[in-house]
Amino acid sequence: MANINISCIAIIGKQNNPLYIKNFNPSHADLKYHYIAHTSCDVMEERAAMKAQDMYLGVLFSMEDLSVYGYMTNTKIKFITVLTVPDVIIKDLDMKNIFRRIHAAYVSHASNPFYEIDSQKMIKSKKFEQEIEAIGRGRALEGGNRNSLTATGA
Amino acid sequence: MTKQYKTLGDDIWKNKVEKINAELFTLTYGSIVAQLVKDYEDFTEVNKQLEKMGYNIGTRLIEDFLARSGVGRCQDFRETAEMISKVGFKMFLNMTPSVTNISADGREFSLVLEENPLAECVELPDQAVVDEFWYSNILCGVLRGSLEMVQMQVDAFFVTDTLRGDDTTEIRVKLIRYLEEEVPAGED
Amino acid sequence: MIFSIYIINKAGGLVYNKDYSEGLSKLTSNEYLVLAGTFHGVHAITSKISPVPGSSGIEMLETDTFRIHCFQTLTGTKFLLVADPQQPSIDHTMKKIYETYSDYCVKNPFQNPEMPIRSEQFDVHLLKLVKSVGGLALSNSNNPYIIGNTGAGSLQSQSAASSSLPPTLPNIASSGLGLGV
Amino acid sequence: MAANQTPAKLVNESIVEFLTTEMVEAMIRTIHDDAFKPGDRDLALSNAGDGAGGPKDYSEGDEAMEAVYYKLEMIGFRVGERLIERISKDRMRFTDNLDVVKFVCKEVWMFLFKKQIDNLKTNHRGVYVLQDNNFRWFARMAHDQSSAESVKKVTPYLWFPCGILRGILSNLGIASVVVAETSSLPGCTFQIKIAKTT
Repeated sequence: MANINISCIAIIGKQNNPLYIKNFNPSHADLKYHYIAHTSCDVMEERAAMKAQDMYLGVLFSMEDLSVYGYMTNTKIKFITVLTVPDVIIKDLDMKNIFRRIHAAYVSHASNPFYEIDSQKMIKSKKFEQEIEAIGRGRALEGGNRNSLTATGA
Repeated sequence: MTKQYKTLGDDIWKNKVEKINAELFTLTYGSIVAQLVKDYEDFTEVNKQLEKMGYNIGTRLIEDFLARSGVGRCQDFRETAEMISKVGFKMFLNMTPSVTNISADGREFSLVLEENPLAECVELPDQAVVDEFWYSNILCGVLRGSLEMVQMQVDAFFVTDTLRGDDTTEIRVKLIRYLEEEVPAGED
Repeated sequence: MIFSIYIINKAGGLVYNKDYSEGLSKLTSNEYLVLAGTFHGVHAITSKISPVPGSSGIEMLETDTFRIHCFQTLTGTKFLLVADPQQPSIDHTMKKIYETYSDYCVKNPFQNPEMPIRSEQFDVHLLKLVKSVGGLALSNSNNPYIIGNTGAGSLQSQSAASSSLPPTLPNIASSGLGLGV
Repeated sequence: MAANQTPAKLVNESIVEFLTTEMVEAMIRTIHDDAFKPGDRDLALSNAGDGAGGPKDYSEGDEAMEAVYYKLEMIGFRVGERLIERISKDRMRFTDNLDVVKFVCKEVWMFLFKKQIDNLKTNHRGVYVLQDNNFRWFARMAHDQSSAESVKKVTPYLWFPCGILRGILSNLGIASVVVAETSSLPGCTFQIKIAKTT
């Protein structure tokens, strides 16, 4: 069982506009993640066009000590999770679960009647922030608490 | 009395009600509120409009309530409170707010909503919090409208709302008077 | 057997009347209004002559050949049911009439409260209700009284078409969604 | 399919009926209120002008009703955008427009009206006609089978679902115009015209 160390979670809008970027790993600059997120978009579009009945798009690419995973919803919202590469193998199932939780958080947020879905504005929501925080930190801090998270997707 | 109403409410919900996914209701209400905010650009006015919509709904909804529940007139306002919570809310929204803070004279009570299907996923803009906006104000209108049809003039208003950062969501209902002259003559 | 249903609004105005039996003498529309108004008044007064305060108004009038039952809602609407003295479970029927009224008059956005009821859906569902409680003398006749103002054919077919909701759904994948033009 | 095992929350369908009825009436009321606010009106008119989206069978040229149309359609649009976000969450990716329209006919209709669309037709060039022989929201509405007056009365109630459909498609990246028509009540048809992708 690996510890999954989430370095960054990013949400990218339909027009490849950033909606939300959260850095969990202060050893890398925010700017780097912006760059990664930007680079990921094209890769994700390609993947989604090629295969992809599944929203989970797997590892998009790796750079230095980071691996970048992607997920794209039916509504063309892209989720990116950047991991610090651990010593052991990351299971797709674990990653899918992380993305499902991000997706659920996004759907709740988008349901808010005061959020303008087409506005392309960055997401500003305490509730959303807390949920992303929990997903990011929860994984990084409590490696032992895996079962509760993996069980749901089975 | 409370128990009996609970049984009645549960029974109606289970057996006499055509049900539909709550999300459609939640999203529709949210979208109406958003539209009113856009139209009036003033949260105080939107409060008013929502209450008015609720009132109009209440005057119709009461017939559905009476026809399905078959209940008779309440003996007093305390009984009305129980009826609203255990039968009314249950039958329409599948929830039972608790009745609290009944005044000594029995002419005021609070409904505390532990959940609120109207407000699921809602986060208020900061200005709405500042401007005393009550997102679910339609409920107050529904209470006023439906009670008026059974000859009770009431004042109903929100005192707290978790959407605004309060710990609870509470509606206060005050009986102003029984509209005696409008009680249909020759009632059971 | 159920002969007729009348609905009287809060103010004593007749907002609906329908006969369900052949051979009833028809009243003029003015007589119907007078009947409603008079019943409304007498109903109110009877509750006052009661020896015990807080009595209900008239709940039933009886003759050799029929009874008039009255049910008044808490909102003040009266349902009058003219029925054979043998007609069973009047209370239940009244409740069902109220439900039908709530569904097809109150929920009809085009129905103004307290105004005369004009709704084919209401007619159809009320007729169905009368049938279901065994209130109809001739179940499949082309009884002119049942039909009221509308044509017989249209109403019957309407009744069949909109008869509540089909419990099973058509299998769209195989048949319903015929794609093509 | 359902990854979240929590059963869907339910409410009494009556309150949805009461709410949609009152919504239509409330929007008609707001028109009187903002007659002095020219901004909204301009918007309403420009929107109605940019396609076949305007009221079809309603007294054409009636500015007030155009504004009501715009509002109800927008309310529906926002509902549609959010609805699709929610109900497509655990679904596989849509393969093409037809896939989306079929989803609308089955799942979306089921969600909204507890039945499926009765018939779907397409010209294979971006026009889809969805026919519902017994539109649920007409069930309680008094109507004579096809009198022009009935059609006129029920028409505003179709603007909201038109908006829902356009919202759904829009959030899936499909620009469209949706109009509804009803020639024989209680049936009605929704026509979706998908804009050509550039």
